Amino acid sequence: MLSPLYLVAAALAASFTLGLLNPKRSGAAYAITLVTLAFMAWVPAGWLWGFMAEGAQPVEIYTAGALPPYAINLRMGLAEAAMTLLITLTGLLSALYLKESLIKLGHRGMAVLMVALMAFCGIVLTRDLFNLFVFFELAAISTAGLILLSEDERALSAGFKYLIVSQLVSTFLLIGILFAYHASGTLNLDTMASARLPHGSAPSFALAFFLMFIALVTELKPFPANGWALDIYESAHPAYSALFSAAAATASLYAVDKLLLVGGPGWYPMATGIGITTFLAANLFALPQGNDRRLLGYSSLAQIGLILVVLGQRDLLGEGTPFIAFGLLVSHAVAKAGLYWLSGLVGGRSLTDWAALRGRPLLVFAFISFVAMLTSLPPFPGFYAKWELVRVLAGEGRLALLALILIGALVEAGYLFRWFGYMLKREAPAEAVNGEPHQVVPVYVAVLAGWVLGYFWGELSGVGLGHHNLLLSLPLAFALGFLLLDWLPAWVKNTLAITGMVAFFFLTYAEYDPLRLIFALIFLIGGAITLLASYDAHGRRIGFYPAAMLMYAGMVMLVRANDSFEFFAAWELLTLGSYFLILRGKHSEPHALSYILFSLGGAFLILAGFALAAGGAAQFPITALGQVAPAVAPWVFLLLATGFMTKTAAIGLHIWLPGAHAEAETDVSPMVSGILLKAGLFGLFVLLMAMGKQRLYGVELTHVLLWVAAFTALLGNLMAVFQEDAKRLLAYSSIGQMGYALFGLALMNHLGWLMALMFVINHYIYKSMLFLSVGGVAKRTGTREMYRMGGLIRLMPLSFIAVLIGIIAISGVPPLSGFGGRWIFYNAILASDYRLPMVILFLAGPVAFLYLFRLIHSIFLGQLKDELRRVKEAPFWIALPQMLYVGLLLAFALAPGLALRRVDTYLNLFFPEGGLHWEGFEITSDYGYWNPVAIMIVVAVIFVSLFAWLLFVNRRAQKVKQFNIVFSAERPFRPETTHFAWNFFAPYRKALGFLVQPYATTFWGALTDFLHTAGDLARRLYDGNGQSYALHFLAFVVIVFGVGV
Amino acid sequence: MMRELHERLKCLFPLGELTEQRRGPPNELAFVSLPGAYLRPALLHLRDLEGFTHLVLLTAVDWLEEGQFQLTYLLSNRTQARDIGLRVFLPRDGATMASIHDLWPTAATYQRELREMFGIDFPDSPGVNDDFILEGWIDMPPYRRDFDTKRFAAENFSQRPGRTTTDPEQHMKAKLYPGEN
Amino acid sequence: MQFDWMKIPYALLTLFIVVNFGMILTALVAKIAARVGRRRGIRIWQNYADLFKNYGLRSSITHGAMFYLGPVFRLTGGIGLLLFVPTIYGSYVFSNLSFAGDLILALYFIFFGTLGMALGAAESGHPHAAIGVSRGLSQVTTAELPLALAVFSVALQYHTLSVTAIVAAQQGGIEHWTLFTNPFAVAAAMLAFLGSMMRPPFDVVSAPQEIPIGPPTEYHSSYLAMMQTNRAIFPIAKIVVYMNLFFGGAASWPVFCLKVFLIYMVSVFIGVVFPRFRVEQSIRWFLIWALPLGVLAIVLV
Amino acid sequence: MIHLAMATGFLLILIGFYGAVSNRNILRMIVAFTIADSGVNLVIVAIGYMPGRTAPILDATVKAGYAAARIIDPVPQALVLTAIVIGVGVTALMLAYAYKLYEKKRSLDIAKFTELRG
Amino acid sequence: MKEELLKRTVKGPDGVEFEVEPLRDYYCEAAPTVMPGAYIKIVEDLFNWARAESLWILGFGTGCGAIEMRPLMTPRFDAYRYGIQWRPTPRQANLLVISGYLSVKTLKRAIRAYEQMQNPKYVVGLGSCTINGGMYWDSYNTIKRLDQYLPVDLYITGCMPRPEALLAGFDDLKNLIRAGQAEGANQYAENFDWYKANQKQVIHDWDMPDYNW
Repeated sequence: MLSPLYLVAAALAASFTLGLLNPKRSGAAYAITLVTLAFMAWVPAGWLWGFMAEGAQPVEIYTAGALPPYAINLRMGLAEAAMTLLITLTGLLSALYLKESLIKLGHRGMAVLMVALMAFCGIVLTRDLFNLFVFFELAAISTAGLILLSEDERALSAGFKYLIVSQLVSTFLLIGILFAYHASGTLNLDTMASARLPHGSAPSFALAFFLMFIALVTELKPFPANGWALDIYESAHPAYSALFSAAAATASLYAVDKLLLVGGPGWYPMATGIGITTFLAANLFALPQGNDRRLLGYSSLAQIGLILVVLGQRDLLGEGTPFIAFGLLVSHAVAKAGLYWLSGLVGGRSLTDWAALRGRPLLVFAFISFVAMLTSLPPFPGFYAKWELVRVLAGEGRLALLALILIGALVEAGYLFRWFGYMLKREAPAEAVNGEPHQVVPVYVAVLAGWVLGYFWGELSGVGLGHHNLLLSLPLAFALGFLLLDWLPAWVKNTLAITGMVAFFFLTYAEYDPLRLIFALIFLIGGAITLLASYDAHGRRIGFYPAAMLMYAGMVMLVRANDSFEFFAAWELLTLGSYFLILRGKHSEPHALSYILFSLGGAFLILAGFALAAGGAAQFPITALGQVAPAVAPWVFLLLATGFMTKTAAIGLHIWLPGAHAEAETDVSPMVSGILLKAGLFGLFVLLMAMGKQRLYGVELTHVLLWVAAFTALLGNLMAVFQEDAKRLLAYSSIGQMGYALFGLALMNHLGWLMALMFVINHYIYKSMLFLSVGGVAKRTGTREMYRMGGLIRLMPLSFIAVLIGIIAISGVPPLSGFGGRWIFYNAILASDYRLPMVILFLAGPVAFLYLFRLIHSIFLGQLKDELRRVKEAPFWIALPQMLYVGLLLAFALAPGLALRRVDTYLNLFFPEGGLHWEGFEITSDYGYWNPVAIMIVVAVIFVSLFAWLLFVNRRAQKVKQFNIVFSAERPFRPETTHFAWNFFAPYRKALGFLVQPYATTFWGALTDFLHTAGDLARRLYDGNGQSYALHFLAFVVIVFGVGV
Repeated sequence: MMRELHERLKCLFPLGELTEQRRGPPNELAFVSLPGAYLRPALLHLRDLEGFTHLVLLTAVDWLEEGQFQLTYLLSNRTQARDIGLRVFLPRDGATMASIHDLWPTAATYQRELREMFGIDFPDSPGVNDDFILEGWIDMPPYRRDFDTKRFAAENFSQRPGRTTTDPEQHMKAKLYPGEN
Repeated sequence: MQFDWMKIPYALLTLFIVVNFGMILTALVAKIAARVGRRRGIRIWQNYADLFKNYGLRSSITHGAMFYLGPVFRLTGGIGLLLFVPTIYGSYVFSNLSFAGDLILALYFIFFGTLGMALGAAESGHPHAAIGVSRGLSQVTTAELPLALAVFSVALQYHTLSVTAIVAAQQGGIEHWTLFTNPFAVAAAMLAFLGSMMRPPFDVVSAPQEIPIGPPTEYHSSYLAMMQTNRAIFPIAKIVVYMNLFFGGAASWPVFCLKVFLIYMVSVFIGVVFPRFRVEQSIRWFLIWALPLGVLAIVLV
Repeated sequence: MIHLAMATGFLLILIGFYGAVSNRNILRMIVAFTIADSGVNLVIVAIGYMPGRTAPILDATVKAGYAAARIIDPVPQALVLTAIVIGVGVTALMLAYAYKLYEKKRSLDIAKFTELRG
Repeated sequence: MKEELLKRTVKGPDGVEFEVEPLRDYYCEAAPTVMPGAYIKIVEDLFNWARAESLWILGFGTGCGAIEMRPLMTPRFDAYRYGIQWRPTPRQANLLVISGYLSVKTLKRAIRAYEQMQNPKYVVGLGSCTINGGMYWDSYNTIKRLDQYLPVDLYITGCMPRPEALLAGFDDLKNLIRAGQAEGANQYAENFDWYKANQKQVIHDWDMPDYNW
């Protein structure tokens, strides 16, 4: 392990050497620079290894041979090693990235770069206040120097603005340091900290500390004193921006952390306040940004603000602080550096210009990895950090702060995922990305680092908190494996995926209780059946399998989750995977965005709910939800239920669903509708099983759920009635169906739950089938507008049969399985205490007929159009699963007991009363009876006899064509004018259309518009004038002082 | 009243004599002829300034002997309850008249009928060449007086043999008063 | 499971009786309506002539597979509904096939024929058929609502979903009928009944002067005959459900005939007095007048 | 004496700040910052001053052994040197910026360099 | 030929172009066939009885005679009591009453309506115009003999015949049907070419398939 002094020494030595070098030999100078930077990275790397693997102890390095306070000392500990490594690695990679630029600039530029890095390292290492000041000034000068050397002309003014502010800052800092020294008699941080108590309360020291603190915090670019930083981020060379965002911020953060050590807990609230304000404001301002680098700048500010909040919560977080702060910091640093490097590869500065990356799957992967890191999604370090942070905050009751953090994070996710959507979906600019290897390599290193850190954090979390390392869980590993296999042809991957899912089911078959078995069956085997349709795809289908398998992995992990952490991680994984899947649709960009936002919003509620429930405990088994303290239990219930209901698209939270499901690819729609929605229901099952009925302010929450469910069912169905787009119709129908299932759950009795489960199974089968069928039709006809189709029954008989069986099943008409659901439903409501919500649900039932008839009529019956006369049946692989589903549906209709009987028994654990009796083929409840086999036989016998009779009577019937219809002795004009399909239920709209005004859409639209407009108006604060920025800083100081006092 | 109108109009258009069919007020009805070239300004004047807002009908008379078609544009002033008919004469051969469908959309229908039944062309009138009442007509326009409907019917339709035609007057006389003559 | 094979001939016997009763009943009703209009009206056996004629038509056309299935669905719905409900209370012979399911089965089986008919009609490609279906389905959504509420109320009242048990609970005098023990439910259900009988004011579905004649526009010969058969069975089957739920059921055929006739006449009386509603009017009517009754029924039971 | 120096220092700082935010000319701003810098340095020196003591230079008059009691606090004296050096560096850099900015727009008005905003 | 009936080239969703010929693709081209009655005589007799007692008239008025049809259903004449009723769709009707003069244009519609009815079906010509042209004997636009174009089972004379005459006529028709002599549909199928030739002689813009199923 080399002395950390080498960090300083090497940089200085190399800089001076460069100065001696012949200016023309810039190649050699570049080589020296790289070697030096590599050496500088090597030093902390050695230390880090030493601390981590060899158990080395932190060391103090004393300069000038004297002990502090008489001399300056540097410290190399675990934190310092990690940070300096982060800084120097960023520097090294940036230097690599900057190859051309640096060689053009010559040795002066390289020297400045090295000095800057040296200064950042110095800030981290030093324990002396004045030394800190010196390093800060060095950093400022070298930063300004680097900016001066940037190519962008605008960077000049930005650099000058930076200098103005840094002049002010240094004035404050210096005066603060000197007064602190005056008050405490030392410049050494540790001495000052240990001697804090006697003079800590002295006003003079407090004022001095305030000056130092505010100066250092300003280096973190707090709101509103951060306009200058944004200008730099926007205008500087992206490699410099990467450096500032990752390295400089790291150093400054650590400086503030060290300073807080001196100031003590009294200053924590101030740090928290500044941090959270910055976090919220920066995210809000980022919303309307169109420039990529400025957006990243805002995001940087926000992230650093968040970390400042973490530092400010040190009193709560205690030992866990580094885990959280570092988790967020490395996520931020790695991602932000990577993104800035990426931005250098993209030609245009508009967000949509990033579509140029699309041709490079690896870069796309890099981008999304970075976005996931920034939004704290699993399996990256930020995820563990976020979980831990929320857990502790909720445990200690800092709920307002928690809420603000989550809101800010949601806004951040909003603009980041919107950007990602642009990249994947917008029209790619003409010029493609031409990344030289030396530019691309840093990006890849960052991605790799992100994943490695994710693994590392998983391990840390395992050691410290007993959580399972997500990257080691088999389903996730399986899913991620597809990233490596993405070069294979699609059918190979499909086979692998199906095999894997089926195999996993049979491996783990015995581990599930009956309820979970049903869900596992749907997720794994059901998913495998749906995947059969994917054989229809040709080529490699880059990105499909990792996304799909990520979703399935998440769902499997959800079913297998034991504690809240696993549950939540699985939830986020399945959300992320399904988001990618949905985003693959041709026009799905806005819908995928609203999906991910609603899902993340829901996820945050779940996160908060779990954290609140855990009350600070590191481990919280799902089953422990039942033992939550009565004071918080209803709130936990509310949070979790709302979170789960975003996934099941309860009314009000449903607006993401239609677009997302409708615009998805043919084989994706059944996955996200037939299967994914069940994840939300599973969550609700788990929640209700554990928590049961809860009352809040005397209102029974399950009763509220009942009303929500009823309205969801009614309005979902009603909206489906008025759709022209077949897939949208099905999507709205899903909303309605989920309303039914939710209703069953909320009934809180045995049969209600059984009914919900029946809906789970039924909905999986028929909605997958219908989406496949309609998807196949849309694929063949090139449209999803139903009125453009018509008369396809003869051309696509298999698809027709699937839809026919599907709609009979959905409508609940005997003898198919939908009737079973209705029968159990009636029995369930008879046993329930509530009556009024049923009214709504009764209305919803027949409404389903409307859209179902419309679906089958407009597509398959009626008049065939000219251009569709030669349409072929859906491709084999899309038709095959449909036929399997038809078989499944009939089997389930005949023998529902196969699936339900065990669950029925299992539910006795929760509701011993009111179960069903299964005798032979007959099913009996407390109220009635039902014999599916008898019904099926009776109906079949009557039906077949009549059909045979009719066929016999009409054996000589003349088969006619579509215009052979009576038309008041006239003839039809054209098929288009004869097919009655558009606005099919016009009278119904006249009567009940007022119920389906898009209130929810308007509300959410207004909310996002408001945020957007607010951000857009408020960011005019940054008028670009250096003097304004100086005033901002002064105002900031005054405000903080005022609030602080 | 109509006379006053006629006097007024005469200053503007070369009108012919006024033929008053019904004197009023109310319910006046009069006809006046004018050259085809002045029809449009006259119609506009009547419609916009004199309150004849309603085109009651547009019809034609075949003056076979004179070799002319007479077009009658019957306009109505509803507030004053009076009608005026403008007569325009055009040569029978290649009869063409400017369309007024832009003044009264309903005129298009009349013009279509005249096109079919008389063979008078109204260029640019919407759908003027489409079938109106007849479908697949193959002969000369049937309302022209030189069209021989009896001969046409005899040639085109199979008649029931043994059919006789009786003069109704004679027939009834014979039936009611069998004793006489 | 033991299955009594005699149930099949018994069921067929019920079917036979009901078909003939239905044929005569509808003719009788038409005749009564004619007499109100001072006409003699059709002959009492007219329905048979029409039926035979339609079965006896020599030629027919077909628009495709669903065109066949439409009437089959329709008639299956009618026969099924009839057979899933016991016709005569206390009679094993006329308990039909009610072992297959309870009231809910009957309630949902009503839709079987409607749905199938709609599909068959739509297959013909005739716009009037689609328009008729659109109207019919729209109307049914709110027309069925009071019935559903009434059934819910009755099931709550008697604590069972078994039709036989519900009838049994109403035995022992007219004052035990649901009509008197749960008048709101009956009122709501009878309003729903009007909506389901295809008579004015709720007959806009077939609207003879406007969209001749709605869904069955293209149907003829034996297809039509099958639907005519259903028209004889289905109203009776539906009325049987009403009778069993609300009017004490019937313990013998004469009582059965009387009650069915009287219930049928309710819709006839209303029908000859009121003009036709448009779809949105009837939807509003059901929501404003029938729905509150239904809600009262379930709240007060 | 101390208070006078310190007050002067703070006054200079305030004058500097005021100058920096009220002058739109970049060169004037730089001058203003230099004034503020001087103020800071004055404050630093004033902090280290103790009445009745001598400069922290060990020579014949101040023996090493008594130094602790005789001299004023040497640390601020040492620091101020560094601060001055850094101040000079920053000022030089700012001047370099001023030069480049003038080259770019032929103007020294800070309000004209607002391409970046929002 | 109207534009919508012309052959046209369309492009399928897969981008392949193909031709659509409306008359061939949208209409069944089969010719009618003779439909024999039931093999067993008594069954056919039963059916004939039923057909006679269930005359469903197509609600289609061709000329001024239609005005005389309405009173049939009023309380005064009450044709319902004879099993007669109106049907709005040819599919369900089995009696076509040509009520008065028949212009060439209407003839086309009458043919279409007739052909869309199912075998057995009956045609009654009402009034002089259907017999010999009546007062329109020299009209350029009405046919003079209905039986040239459709197989007429019965004429009811008069200009106009009163409802009583119609009732009497229907009674005669019933007798014909019961006797098995009303086989117009089969005659039409047998002499299909002759009927078509006659029809096409007067209908110059024939724009429909030869038989309208």
